[in-house]
Amino acid sequence: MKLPGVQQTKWTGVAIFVGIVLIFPFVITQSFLLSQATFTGIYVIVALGLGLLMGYAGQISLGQAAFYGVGAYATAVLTTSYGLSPWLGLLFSILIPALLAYVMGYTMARLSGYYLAMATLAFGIIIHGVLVEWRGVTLGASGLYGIPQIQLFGMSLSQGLPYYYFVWTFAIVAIVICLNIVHSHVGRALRSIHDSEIAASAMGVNTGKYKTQIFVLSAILAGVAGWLFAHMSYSISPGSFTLDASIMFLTMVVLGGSSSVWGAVFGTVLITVIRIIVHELGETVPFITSDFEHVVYGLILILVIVFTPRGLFPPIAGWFTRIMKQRFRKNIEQTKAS
Amino acid sequence: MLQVKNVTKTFGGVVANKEVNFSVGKGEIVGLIGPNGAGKSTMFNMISAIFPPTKGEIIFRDLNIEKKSTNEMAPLGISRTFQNLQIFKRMTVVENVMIGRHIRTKTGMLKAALKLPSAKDEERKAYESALECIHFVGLEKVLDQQAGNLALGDLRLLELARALAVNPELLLLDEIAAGLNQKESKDMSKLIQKIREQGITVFVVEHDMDLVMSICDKVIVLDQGEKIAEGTPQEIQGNQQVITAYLGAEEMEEVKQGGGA
Amino acid sequence: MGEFLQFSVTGLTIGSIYAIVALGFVTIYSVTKVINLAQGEFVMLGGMIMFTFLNIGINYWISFLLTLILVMIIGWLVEWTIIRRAKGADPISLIILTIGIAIFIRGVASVVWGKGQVRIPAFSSNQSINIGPASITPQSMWVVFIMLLVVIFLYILIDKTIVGKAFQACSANPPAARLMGISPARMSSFSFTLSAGLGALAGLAVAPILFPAYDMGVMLGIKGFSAAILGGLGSAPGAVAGGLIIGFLESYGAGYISSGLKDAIAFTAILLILLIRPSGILGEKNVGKGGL
Amino acid sequence: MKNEQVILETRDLSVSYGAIQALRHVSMHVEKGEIVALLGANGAGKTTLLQTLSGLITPDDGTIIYRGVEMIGQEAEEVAAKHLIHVPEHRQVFPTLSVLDNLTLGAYHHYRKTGAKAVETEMEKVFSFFPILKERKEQLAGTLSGGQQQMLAIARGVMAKPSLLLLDEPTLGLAPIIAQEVLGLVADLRNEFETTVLLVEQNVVSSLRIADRGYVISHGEIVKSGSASELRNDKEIKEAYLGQSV
Amino acid sequence: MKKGLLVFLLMLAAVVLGACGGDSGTSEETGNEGDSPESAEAEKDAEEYVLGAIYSKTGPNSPLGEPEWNTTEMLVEQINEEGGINGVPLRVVLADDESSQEKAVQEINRLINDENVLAVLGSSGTTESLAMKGVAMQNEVPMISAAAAAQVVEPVEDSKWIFKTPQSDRLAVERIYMYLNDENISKVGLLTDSNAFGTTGLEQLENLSGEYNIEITAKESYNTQDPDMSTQLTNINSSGAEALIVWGTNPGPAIIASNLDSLGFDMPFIGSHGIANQKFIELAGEGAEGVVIPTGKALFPDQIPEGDTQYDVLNTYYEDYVATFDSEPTNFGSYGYDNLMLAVEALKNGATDRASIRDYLENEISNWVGTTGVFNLSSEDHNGLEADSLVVATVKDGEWVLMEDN
Repeated sequence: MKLPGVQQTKWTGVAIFVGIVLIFPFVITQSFLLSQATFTGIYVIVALGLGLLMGYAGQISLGQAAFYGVGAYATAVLTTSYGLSPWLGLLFSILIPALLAYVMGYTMARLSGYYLAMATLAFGIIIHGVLVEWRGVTLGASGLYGIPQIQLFGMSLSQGLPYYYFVWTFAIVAIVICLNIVHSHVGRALRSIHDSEIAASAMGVNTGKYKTQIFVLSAILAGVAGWLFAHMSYSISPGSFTLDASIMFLTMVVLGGSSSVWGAVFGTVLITVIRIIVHELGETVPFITSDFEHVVYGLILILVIVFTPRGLFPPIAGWFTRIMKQRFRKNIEQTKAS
Repeated sequence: MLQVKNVTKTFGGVVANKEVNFSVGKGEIVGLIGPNGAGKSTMFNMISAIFPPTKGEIIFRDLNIEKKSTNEMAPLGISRTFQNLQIFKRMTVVENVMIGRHIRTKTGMLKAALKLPSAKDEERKAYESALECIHFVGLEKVLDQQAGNLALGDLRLLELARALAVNPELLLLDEIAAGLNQKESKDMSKLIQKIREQGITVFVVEHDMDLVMSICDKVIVLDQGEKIAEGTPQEIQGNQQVITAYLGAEEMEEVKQGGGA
Repeated sequence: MGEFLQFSVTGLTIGSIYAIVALGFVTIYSVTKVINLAQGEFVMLGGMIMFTFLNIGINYWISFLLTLILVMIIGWLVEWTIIRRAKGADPISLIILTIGIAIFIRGVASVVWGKGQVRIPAFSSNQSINIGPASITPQSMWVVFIMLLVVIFLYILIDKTIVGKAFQACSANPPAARLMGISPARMSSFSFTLSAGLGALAGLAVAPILFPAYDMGVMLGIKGFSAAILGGLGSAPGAVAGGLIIGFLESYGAGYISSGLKDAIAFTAILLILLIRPSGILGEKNVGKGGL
Repeated sequence: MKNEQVILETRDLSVSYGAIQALRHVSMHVEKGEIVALLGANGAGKTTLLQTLSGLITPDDGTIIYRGVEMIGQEAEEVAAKHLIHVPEHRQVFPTLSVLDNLTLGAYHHYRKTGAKAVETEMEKVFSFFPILKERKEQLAGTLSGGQQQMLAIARGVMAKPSLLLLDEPTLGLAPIIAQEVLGLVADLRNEFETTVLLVEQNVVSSLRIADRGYVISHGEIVKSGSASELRNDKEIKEAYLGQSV
Repeated sequence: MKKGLLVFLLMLAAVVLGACGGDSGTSEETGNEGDSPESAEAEKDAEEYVLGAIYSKTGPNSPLGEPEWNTTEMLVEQINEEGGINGVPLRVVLADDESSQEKAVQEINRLINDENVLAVLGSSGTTESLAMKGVAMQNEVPMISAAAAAQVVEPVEDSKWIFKTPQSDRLAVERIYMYLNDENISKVGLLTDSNAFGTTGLEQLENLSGEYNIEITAKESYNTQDPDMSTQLTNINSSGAEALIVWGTNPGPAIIASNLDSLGFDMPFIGSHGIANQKFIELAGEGAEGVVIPTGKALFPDQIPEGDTQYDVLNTYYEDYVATFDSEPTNFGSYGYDNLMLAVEALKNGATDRASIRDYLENEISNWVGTTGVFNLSSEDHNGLEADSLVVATVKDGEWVLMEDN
């Protein structure tokens, strides 16, 4: 069904992406890069939700890592202390963050801009505090360990190839879901809120409802990512769910651009690439350490906001499309000429 | 169809509307005019529930709407355009109009996420009726363009198409002709009349007097927040109070000069 | 009773630290509507630069002055090279931009000074003073004193000088201010310079208490930001109130409920206050804006 | 000779906001000591013209010459420092500052050069002219009545020692009697301080009473110009405001 | 690795392609730039032993990780200069986990699968070590951690492949309680950092108190970045504590020491081995005087009695380290030393594959003299140290000194 003039999912694009994800481990055999790619998949899921929240609902969250952490801890606690199956754990990794987000979204509906940023920041700090202090359940700062692996078709999913595919299956489903939402009337309504909230509501769009829904969705995605993270790791600790992590997710989204689903994916992959580059350089150039990585992150955020506030993805995609079109045209001309 | 009863609106201490009364009958084109700062936009915003009046009632088809929220207006059958162009700039023309169909779409986020057949079906229907509205205003040539790239005249038409997509019974047009040239403004008059022929009641706030005087059945004049006149265009143009409101008080000046001499 | 007094003294000390940092936020926000999340980094720079000067053997008070000046120059540079180029961006972008600046400054600091904490001598003696059953160190009193000094200084600057009035004018209505010949761009520079100075002053005051390190700005920045928001953005008295409230909440929370949950308690209280008053305790009202 | 008298001149000034062409080839001039009225219906482009003159808007095309100097490209704050003072629409006093502070800010650029003393004489002049402001000098500007705020806005402009004062709808939203009073003050202002005034007004009759000359602007173009008396009796003006007779 | 990067960049391009693919419809472009992957033949030189080491060289744990890292580098150089292990050169692949679990997991995957190491050393912190534990167990690679917390190697049946060299915080706590018993102090107040180090310390302090008849009168905590702990100290003081036990790393304990000083409470300050460094004294200044801690002997090898079995090992190591890096190795350096030397010991004795290294460590290490202590590893104990590997130290005139009562 083609509807000219309506933003629709380009399924060929999705197919190409899936293809690349599929063949990646055959091209790349290093375990290090494979584990990087696996983590990238997990982060992509969080970034997708945050991207929708920022780009489509026009809201900010400085506490996204809290949902990620709640998702991870929900399943970790239930599977280690209560012997629940990880698959049942997934249910709770979705439900608990969703519930938290619903309450948050509902009560914070009155806040915007800096006040909202503050509120989400506070939320992140509170959750982190609870994870650290609720030692009876979370085992505190030193972390919860002994998290079981996920069983699929009678097989234990361990780190490496199986988990890579497992994570990316979830990531691609998440991408498709986000694309569907964005390219539905819901996504259109959200985009309209971004351009003119007043006109959107005059057309009958219930802006508050959609903002809360997106907030919940972003929390669910973060929760699922947390679930994936927990069952990949033998152990999790509150240290993975701090403000730093929230800011990392934010960086990914801003870098790629929040105005499209692919922007978040792009940003996440790009951050991974930067990490690998810094890592590589660090092995040859002595003064480059992870501290240097932070300098680079900071610089990237500054440069992106100053020069391409909509993120790197839209200009790069635009440039790519142009080049392709030109090539295409040339090809036609050549065939005509011959 | 629409009744405004004793409506007063104050911002802080400033009175924007004071005890305004009027009504709009079904199928009419009614104009609301007045000099700058007379309180027209305030009145308009109250009718479209952007904010509530301080006092008084607004009744649409026997329903008090003064306390409703903005997004409840479209389902009731009231839609509007905006003077300072509230176009969704980063969306295409047809997408803009499809937002007008929003209230007729029932697909929730979950269905949309999974792209169920019913969602697809609804999407196609919304598209088709959006196309109808686009044809009606004559924007079919630019339907897949980014709205942000359109010329002013087309933007006004787009706002109109979007408002029509709601299938309104009452259409509120806020300075739909502002910034248009003579010809565009004439075309707009014709279009508004065509809309009325479809049985839609039209209520306009306008500065373009040529437009108001040529299409309106009834004109209401506000000055300093109060209603000073109501009547046919001819009556209004002849009304001394209206002329004074617009051009200044001749007699007052004489009084003052007399006093000074 | 003795405990209560001691908790209060501690709360006052901590609160005053937060209040000075919050005043830095407010100074910039009230002129430019930018929340500078790198404010904590100015505080850190104050401490670390002071350490460097002392380390190369410069006299204490000369180092103090040089530090202030250097940090102010850095603040000015931040505005001139970065913030100015992002004018008109929405709050979300500005938040991210200043987070970027903070990460950048912190990263550079960790490369320059390493990760370790440093010790900086107190302004005056270390002999603590007893107030009834409670006791307070002279440096804590200095912190409170500097906080008061900053409040008075800001009050005089904003309310009694033409520059302060120009500040307010830019804040209320930048285009109208330009029509008076006031340059909002220059005021923005000035506010960043000033607030970097305030940050540095905070850093200098707290350095003898908490052993500065490259990452001290994170915590102080967050608490200062919270205080500024809690007080209502753009209000200097609000910032002081916000800072003190958080300080007391933390101290009483730690004292009477649980020291482990004191941050969670303080932030929960902040959330609740924000839910009741979405624009803070002394939040800005939309003065003079009639219609839409 | 005539050139020396011309304090401000525009040629072919065109301005657009995105798709909207707000001004089309506007050419006009103001002579020293004149009050020139700029008339036209709402949305005709009067405010845009003033904002362009004061440097708030950069035109697409055309020139602005003020006291012999090309002004395009100068920032609003630089323009203000050259004593070309714009008193904006809706008064725009600083509501949270006192009357006195508002006035002091009006003199911002010479206050910074010459200090508080020099401003005092200016302040006295203004107070003698607007006694009501002296009475209320400690009051917050936001708490003044509309008419008083308008006077404050004008007085604030006067504090800047204007060579040319651009007044944007000073009577907007004022009761008729107050509006008359404000316009009367504008006339007195010219007489007393020899300030040249470019006045944007929708109240045609009143403004033409105090103006020497006028321009009528419609859809961003100057459609008519002439002396005040010529314009007063012009039928087209009425049509420009109230529409062609049906 | 370089090729890997390229492909990652390609993945990036893929995202772009993915999004624009529908427009351009020319997808075959992707294949263009990605030449076939280099068949990563990092030819395994059989004549080389490869170990992996992950330490937190940067991030919050860097005070721990850095001496560990340095020690490892120094020792490898020394070993190879002396002709390697039985003539075979030793190579240790060092990796920095930046004090993060995620990085630790990525690095251990790299070391095990890409670098094919025989054993993994590290990491410095508990949470990182726990995260690595999962991977090491899965891949059946011996791992020797430098983390304090006992749960890294406990329960032993779930920790078949995991060993660790630092005295478990359990031992440190026992050492403190022994000291308190000697001093006839029975009521203590606890003030612990809310981070992993402080939390695990707190657990042991609580668990062991009964055994040593210690009554805990107050439990308070603080965050590493907190500016003032007077409130917690006031509560502890009024709880009737006779001594204060502080479990944390710099700067917290230094702030507590000066708070304690200014509050004028005369409770003795008992710290953890986490502040067994000169930095603490430097920060706390006057307030450090009289602070008592349990510590490994690496803090002051010259104060160890000459008759001590560790005397030679410790002093040689200490002097070499100071000569090479111009700083103190601290106790953490000694963990780095023992981690590596235990693995080397196994290799030396012919255990040259993963399984045999593990078996050797578990079965053959007894009375092995390291810098941290004398190790007796067994299938019941993967740490193998006794409380006597710790001594009690106090600050006198700005120096750590061994307490005689030992």
